[in-house]
Amino acid sequence: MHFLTSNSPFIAPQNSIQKMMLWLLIALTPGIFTMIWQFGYGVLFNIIICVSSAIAAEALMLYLRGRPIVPFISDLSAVVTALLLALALPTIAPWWIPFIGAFIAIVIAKHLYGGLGYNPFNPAMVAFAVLMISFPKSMTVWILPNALLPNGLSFSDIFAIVLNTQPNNDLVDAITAATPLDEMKTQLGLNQTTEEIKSASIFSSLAGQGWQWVSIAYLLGGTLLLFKKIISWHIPVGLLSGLFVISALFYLFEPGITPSPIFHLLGGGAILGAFFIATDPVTAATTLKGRFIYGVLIGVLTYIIRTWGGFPEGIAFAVILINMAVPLIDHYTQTRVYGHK
Amino acid sequence: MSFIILIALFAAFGALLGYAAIRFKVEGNPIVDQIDSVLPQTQCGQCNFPGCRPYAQAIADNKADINQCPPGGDAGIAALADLLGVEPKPLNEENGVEQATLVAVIDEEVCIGCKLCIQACPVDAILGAPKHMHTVIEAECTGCDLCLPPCPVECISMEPIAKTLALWQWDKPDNSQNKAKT
Amino acid sequence: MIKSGWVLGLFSLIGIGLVSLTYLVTHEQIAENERLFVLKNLHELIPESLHDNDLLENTVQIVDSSAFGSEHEVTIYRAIKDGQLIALVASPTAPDGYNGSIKLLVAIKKNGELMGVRAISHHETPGLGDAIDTNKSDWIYSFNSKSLQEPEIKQWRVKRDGGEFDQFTGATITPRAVVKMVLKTLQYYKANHNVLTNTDE
Amino acid sequence: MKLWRFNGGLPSLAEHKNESVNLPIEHAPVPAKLVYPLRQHIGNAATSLVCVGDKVLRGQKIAAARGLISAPIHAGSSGVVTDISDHLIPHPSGFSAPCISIETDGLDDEIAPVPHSSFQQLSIPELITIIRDAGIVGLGGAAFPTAIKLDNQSKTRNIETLILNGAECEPYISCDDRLLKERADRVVEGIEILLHLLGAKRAILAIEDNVPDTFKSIQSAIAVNNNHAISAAQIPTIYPTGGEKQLIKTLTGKEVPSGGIPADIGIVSINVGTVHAIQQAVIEGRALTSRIITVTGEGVNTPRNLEVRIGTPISTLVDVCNGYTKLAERLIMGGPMMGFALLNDEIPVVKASNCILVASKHEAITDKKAMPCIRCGLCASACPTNLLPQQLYWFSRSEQLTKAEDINLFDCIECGCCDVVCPSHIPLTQHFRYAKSALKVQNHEKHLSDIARDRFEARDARLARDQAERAERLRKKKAVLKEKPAKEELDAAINRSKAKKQIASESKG
Amino acid sequence: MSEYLLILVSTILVNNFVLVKFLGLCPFMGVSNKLETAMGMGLATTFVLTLASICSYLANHYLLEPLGLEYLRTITFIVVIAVVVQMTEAIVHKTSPLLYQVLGIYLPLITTNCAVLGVALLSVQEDHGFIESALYGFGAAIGFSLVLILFSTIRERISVSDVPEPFKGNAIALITAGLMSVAFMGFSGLVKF
Amino acid sequence: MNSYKHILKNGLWDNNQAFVALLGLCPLLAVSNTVINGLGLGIATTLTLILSNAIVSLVRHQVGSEIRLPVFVLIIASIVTAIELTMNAFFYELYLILGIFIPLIVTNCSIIGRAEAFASKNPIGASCVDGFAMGLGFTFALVILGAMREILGSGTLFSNAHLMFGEAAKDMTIYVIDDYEGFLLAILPPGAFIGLGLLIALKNVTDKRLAQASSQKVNIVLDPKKV
Ligand SMILES: Cc1cc2nc3c(=O)[nH]c(=O)nc-3n(C[C@H](O)[C@H](O)[C@H](O)COP(=O)(O)O)c2cc1C
Ligand SMILES: Cc1cc2nc3c(=O)[nH]c(=O)nc-3n(C[C@H](O)[C@H](O)[C@H](O)COP(=O)(O)O)c2cc1C
Ligand SMILES: Cc1cc2nc3c(=O)[nH]c(=O)nc-3n(C[C@H](O)[C@H](O)[C@H](O)COP(=O)(O)O)c2cc1C
Ligand SMILES: Cc1cc2nc3c(=O)[nH]c(=O)nc-3n(C[C@H](O)[C@H](O)[C@H](O)CO)c2cc1C
Ligand code: SF4
Ligand code: SF4
Ligand code: SF4
Ligand code: SF4
Ligand code: FES
Repeated sequence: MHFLTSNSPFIAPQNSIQKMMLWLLIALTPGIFTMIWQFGYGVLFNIIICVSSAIAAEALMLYLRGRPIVPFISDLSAVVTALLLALALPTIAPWWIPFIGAFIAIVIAKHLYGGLGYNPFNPAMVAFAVLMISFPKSMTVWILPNALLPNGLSFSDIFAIVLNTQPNNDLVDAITAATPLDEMKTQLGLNQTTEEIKSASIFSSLAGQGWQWVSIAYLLGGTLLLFKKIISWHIPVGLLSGLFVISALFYLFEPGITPSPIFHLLGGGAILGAFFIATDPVTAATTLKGRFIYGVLIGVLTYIIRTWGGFPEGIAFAVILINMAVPLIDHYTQTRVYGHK
Repeated sequence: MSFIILIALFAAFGALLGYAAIRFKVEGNPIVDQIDSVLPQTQCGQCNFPGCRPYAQAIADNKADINQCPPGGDAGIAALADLLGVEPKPLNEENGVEQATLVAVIDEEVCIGCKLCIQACPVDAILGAPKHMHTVIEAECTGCDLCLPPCPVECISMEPIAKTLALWQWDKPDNSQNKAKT
Repeated sequence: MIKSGWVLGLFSLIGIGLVSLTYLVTHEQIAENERLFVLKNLHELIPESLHDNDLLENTVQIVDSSAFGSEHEVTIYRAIKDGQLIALVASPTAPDGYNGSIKLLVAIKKNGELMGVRAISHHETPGLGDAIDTNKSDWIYSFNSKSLQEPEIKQWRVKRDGGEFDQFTGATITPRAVVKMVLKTLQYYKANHNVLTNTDE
Repeated sequence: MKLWRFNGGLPSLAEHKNESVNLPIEHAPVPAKLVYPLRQHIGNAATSLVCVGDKVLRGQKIAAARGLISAPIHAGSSGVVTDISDHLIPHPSGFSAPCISIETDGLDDEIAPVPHSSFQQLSIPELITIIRDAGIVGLGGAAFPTAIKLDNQSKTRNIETLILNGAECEPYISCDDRLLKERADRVVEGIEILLHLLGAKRAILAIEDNVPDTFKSIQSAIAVNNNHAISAAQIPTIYPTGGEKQLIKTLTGKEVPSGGIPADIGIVSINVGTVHAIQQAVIEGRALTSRIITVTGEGVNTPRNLEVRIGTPISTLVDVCNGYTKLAERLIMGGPMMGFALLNDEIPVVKASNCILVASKHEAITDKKAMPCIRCGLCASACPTNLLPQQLYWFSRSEQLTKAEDINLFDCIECGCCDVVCPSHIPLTQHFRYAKSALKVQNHEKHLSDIARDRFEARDARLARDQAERAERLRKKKAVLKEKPAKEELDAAINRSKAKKQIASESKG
Repeated sequence: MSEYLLILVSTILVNNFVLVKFLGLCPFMGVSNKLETAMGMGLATTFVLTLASICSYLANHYLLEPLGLEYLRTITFIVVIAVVVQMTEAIVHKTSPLLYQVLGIYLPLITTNCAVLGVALLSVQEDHGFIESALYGFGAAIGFSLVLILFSTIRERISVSDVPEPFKGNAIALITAGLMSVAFMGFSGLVKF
Repeated sequence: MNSYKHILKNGLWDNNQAFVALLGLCPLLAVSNTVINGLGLGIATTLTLILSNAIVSLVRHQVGSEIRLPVFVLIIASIVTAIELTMNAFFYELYLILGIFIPLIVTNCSIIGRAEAFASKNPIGASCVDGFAMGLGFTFALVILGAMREILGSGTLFSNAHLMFGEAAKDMTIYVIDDYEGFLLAILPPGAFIGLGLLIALKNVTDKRLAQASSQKVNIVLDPKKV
């Protein structure tokens, strides 16, 4: 009797990309719901526009490159990229911001490098950084948390703002503010002390109104990822401890004029970045030691950019900056192989 | 005029460089050895140089391109490109095409022992005394073909090397899923 | 070796000769260009018709960090017509722009009223802070004919801080820095009025 | 007993031992034809001692070891040599290789065994000779000639620990387990022989903790024996704890140096089946002609363990197990992690064959659609050798083989763990096998080209020398003709030729 | 002290010569295919740049200014640099043939690398003193080497990626440099001007 | 002997300094944020290329290898300084914008590159043509990249034309997109890199198309039925 041959191992694989991405999406849901609760429906528009344009861009690029479309779309990586981008954007950004962002992420940052697995830079963060540089005006206005809006914004209000490419400045000024990080930085620049600054309404006990709850929800989702072994602890722990330690140092030495470590951890995108963004396996270091170093470097750089740099939120730039160093980190953090010194 | 000083200074520089050119004169070029070690040493001359080392010399002197050695094939070109830090390019078809390595086999019935093949063989892989049949040491034959033309009775043929388990290679998995369809 | 020396010497002779020749032909024009360039900026604020002196002569350089809050040198140009001081132009530098310092020209009439303000160099973010440029927006014209009395000192702030000047959407730091420095210049003028208007030296 | 943990591994691999482990070992019948590949072991192929038409008896040596590393082969039953030629061998290449074929006569006549009731009477060189002449090779997988393994170490006597590998970590395989259940006493006696031979202080027999009843039977066998140097250890069920290096780490916390052997750290590890074969050779005086093989998988009707004459075609084994089921899809020699698929069932089993897995479709997946590597690092977490498969893959895929070698490609034990955990379904292990074999071929070619260069340069130098000599002769002749040449001229000629010679020798050196 | 630190931070990160100031791009694109060559180039450039900056300062301060020949600055600087480089080349060629081979045509190209002249001219333009000039050259070179090395490691990775055909080689390398430049914009504002 | 047509094609397309040889990138990327800037620098560079190629070609036999580089550099530097002084005198504002990149034409790698690769081996006529072709190719790249970045970045074309063509040209500015918010990336440094990358990819595609087209043509000619 004759048989066909193939190569071992013959055992079915235990995991798939799709499964990992799906878990990531699930882990993001608490954050998304908290965001809707705190900041209104704007985020939904971002998500819808981002995800649909990302899928369109992915399909287009796969088609142009002559790659099979279905298996690569159904791996959901484009959806993850789009979702992470959408969550980083201001919730009342005009519609073309998420649209352009999704295309930059998928076309330039991902497919020009060969698509899934080959991109050296985190696509979502590249898109975010490009948008930030290109459209600083639209990218720095954040809506006030619901708690501070006298009568909230309805679904249709937001719809109008998102679609209106030239929003009425007065209306926008009334409902928007800088993010807590941004405000903190601006006010520190005016020689205010942190105590004075934190008495403003957009701040609250831990960090910023609304922001702290969103961060905590992300923390919840992040733990799920750790638990499901989709990510290893090295990056989030490295990043958060890097950020914590450096901000604590400065906080200890100059308490009045530097925000607290807690503020740094919860006041902006640190948690989202630590669990969902810096952990992007494709662009992160791949050795465990390397991942820890990678995380710490991002944490420290985030603090530097936040504190002395031109951008109030440093995560995105820190991530792509350290992305550049990943091959070098990997090169110098080889594991000790069994039987070697 | 004050710039006379400048001109004098520049002239001094020129003299300095002239001196440096003499003082630090470099002879030989160790890169040739490195290039030579990458070449397959078939010594077949298909590169239009009389053997691998002359070709290596020519490459080092920028007088030959890296894509002229058919026995080395694409892998050889890639290794050269890597060594020299240039872009790899396809094999120059004028030099020939890459083939599986063969060995020469002398038909001992027909061989008249004329010694012509021995003179042609660049690596002394053929044994034999005058008027006696000759034989090829298989392990030392590089498959360069050079012994074929001189043989007056055409008793030499090139045969494929037998596949052995020792030189067997596992298949390389192909990622056809990721490749373009066209 | 010797040959290298004189070949290089020869070429440097030719090269330097060529350049020197060009220099001889052009250097006056270049000096004139540089002068005109500064003048052009000044003339945007003080039309030529308002003075008959050479603005680039008779200037004062001051470094007064207590008044201006920075170590930058401030040049003061004076416009004089018929021996009368008409106005003066100061060139303070606002140190606290979003991306660094902003160089300004502030033209003040003898009576302390502003003739105009211009930003001549800055590093502000394109699209945000660079609205202080005249070709990006008209904002900088809002200083025209303001003075220490009009509006009152408390109103010398951006609207967001309870003052009278507009900020840009999404960018308050830049206008804040400019307003602050213009105010300081006016105050300096008021304090040193006598010295500054004393034209005969 | 304190145990250590090696990196990674697969703790949650489905075991599938129950299918075959419950039936006792059955003796497979002697087939009509036995086929013996001359190379069944690591090292040189054996040389045939028989000619076509020779009559042979069971236990008769039909091929002798050749060279330092090699092992003899013995006939498994009585019969006539019908053929010595190329025949399909059980090898992933699907190649044919020289084999001796014996047509059995059904009598199963045996040459008289030379039993030794007590091994203590034998000197160590005698013991080694017995083991070598019995054709014993490692039955745990690699088929390394056991006598060689033991010989060096018995001389240096620096072995501290003897490890008996009964882990049997691969799914489906249960031959060692069955062996220990039924013949623990023989194994323990074999261990005593080895302790004596090596002068080791202790012996540890390691089995996985998923077979407690086997553990008990071993413990009682050891208790009967009352030798305190021997102990049994239960190790966690994590694939591949049975790998020599992993087992050594688990039991001793030590690591075999890369490129080294266990003896470098005072350890010898031997499979329990091998120990059984040693006991049989020494005490019973029988050469290695049969072994226990697991025949299993959804593709056979009655999975079980068989005692099989080496050389038996697989089809015979399947027949003993009541034939194929409809699900039979793939024929695998070895386990599902490290085994290889065979083209047909006429291929004989060899000394190293421990399992025939007739797999159904879902037991042996056919086409994994590979996606690009997303650098998730799961493979590195699973690698028992602590390699970075993702980087090895990156280099192998792009043919940067020397870079792969630099990051220790050759330490990969091809266990397949990385493959199983990879979410992108990349056939990593296959890439590594490819890269290793391609590198070996490249090195071989490099070696050949170095030889060619030397010969070419030697020839060039010779030609230059010849030419110089010829020129010299010519000049001398002319000089003689010229009558009394001026002295200077002669000197000049000599100098010139000297210079030439020097050039020639320089270009040679 | 802190002002020296500022010069370094500014030249290495904020005003990175390659990514922000656009100087030295040709070797940046040309010798970034492999990590080892990039390191060699980085080293050579660091040496030449620092030296050039110092020499130019000296030439400017002790030659051109006293003689009133500022308009000959470019010529003087470039000749001084060319001589320094040529000497370096001769010495490297003699002492480290491998480094020489690796750097290939780029050692002479360092002369004609705008970063070198740029450093000299900018340093003079910004009225730097001796130590500042040296630091400025050194910082610029470190910034150059840093991005060159990072770039080369990324390019090594890209070269075996599945880059679409038209983008293979220089196109994707430039886009990568662009994205690196995006990342470096994150440093903007660290040092105010 | 190179035919002039070949040299021209080489400079403009096949061996375009910017797109293919990747030389002279610094000024190319730094100054290409508007068309006019690009054009200004392109013209200055072309002029330098022609002059330097001519002179280098003239003196090529007189200069030994050990001082070749300093001599070439000296020649180029003299030419550039002369041009710089002239621009400073007659196009002052453009001179201010092009800034440090005027003196840096000296180190524009493509100039020394052509001097070494072409002019030092060829007679003066061919060298001049080569300089012209390479310069034109470089200017072409500058203008294309400039146009791309200007349109994307600020929605205009030919802004600041008066700096070059005098006050009359002030109206030349075309507002391609009115009330455009501006895609700032395009005029910032990253935009220059990415833009050139995209242009090179575009050239690759075009080359491939051209090659396909020409090989098809050959096929048609060789097709016996059609002949
Ligand atoms: C990339 C970036 C660039 C910015 N550039 C400026 C600027 O040039 N000028 C400015 O006043 N604010 C700038 N800002 C905004 C400040 O961060 C700050 O939000 C603002 O000045 C105060 O905002 P407000 O109008 O909400 O008070 C910039 C912000 C970002 C993120
Ligand atoms: C060339 C060679 C020499 C070896 N020499 C010894 C030895 O002297 N002592 C020993 O205990 N094992 C020796 N081994 C056996 C290995 O250590 C190992 O036990 C054998 O390869 C089977 O291991 P595996 O099935 O885990 O691959 C040798 C192996 C090879 C390939
Ligand atoms: C991944 C892997 C798994 C292995 N599993 C076992 C096993 O379960 N049992 C075993 O006896 N040998 C196993 N081996 C073989 C051992 O490494 C080693 O070759 C053997 O124990 C040496 O004994 P032997 O020479 O008597 O065969 C395995 C080898 C590898 C590489
Ligand atoms: C844990 C995890 C984190 C991820 N984070 C990101 C991310 O931050 N940005 C992104 O574009 N894609 C992210 N992805 C998706 C995917 O890796 C990404 O699309 C690839 O970079 C595209 O090659 C993530 C995927 C996983 C599994
Ligand atoms: S073509 Fe022949 S002679 Fe030339 S390098 Fe290759 S193998 Fe050697
Ligand atoms: S035997 Fe013939 S083919 Fe072989 S190396 Fe010699 S000449 Fe070449
Ligand atoms: S498990 Fe697979 S996808 Fe993950 S890093 Fe390893 S090879 Fe890549
Ligand atoms: S096959 Fe090799 S690389 Fe993969 S897990 Fe096993 S030892 Fe590690
Ligand atoms: S133009 Fe080549 S390095 Fe600047």
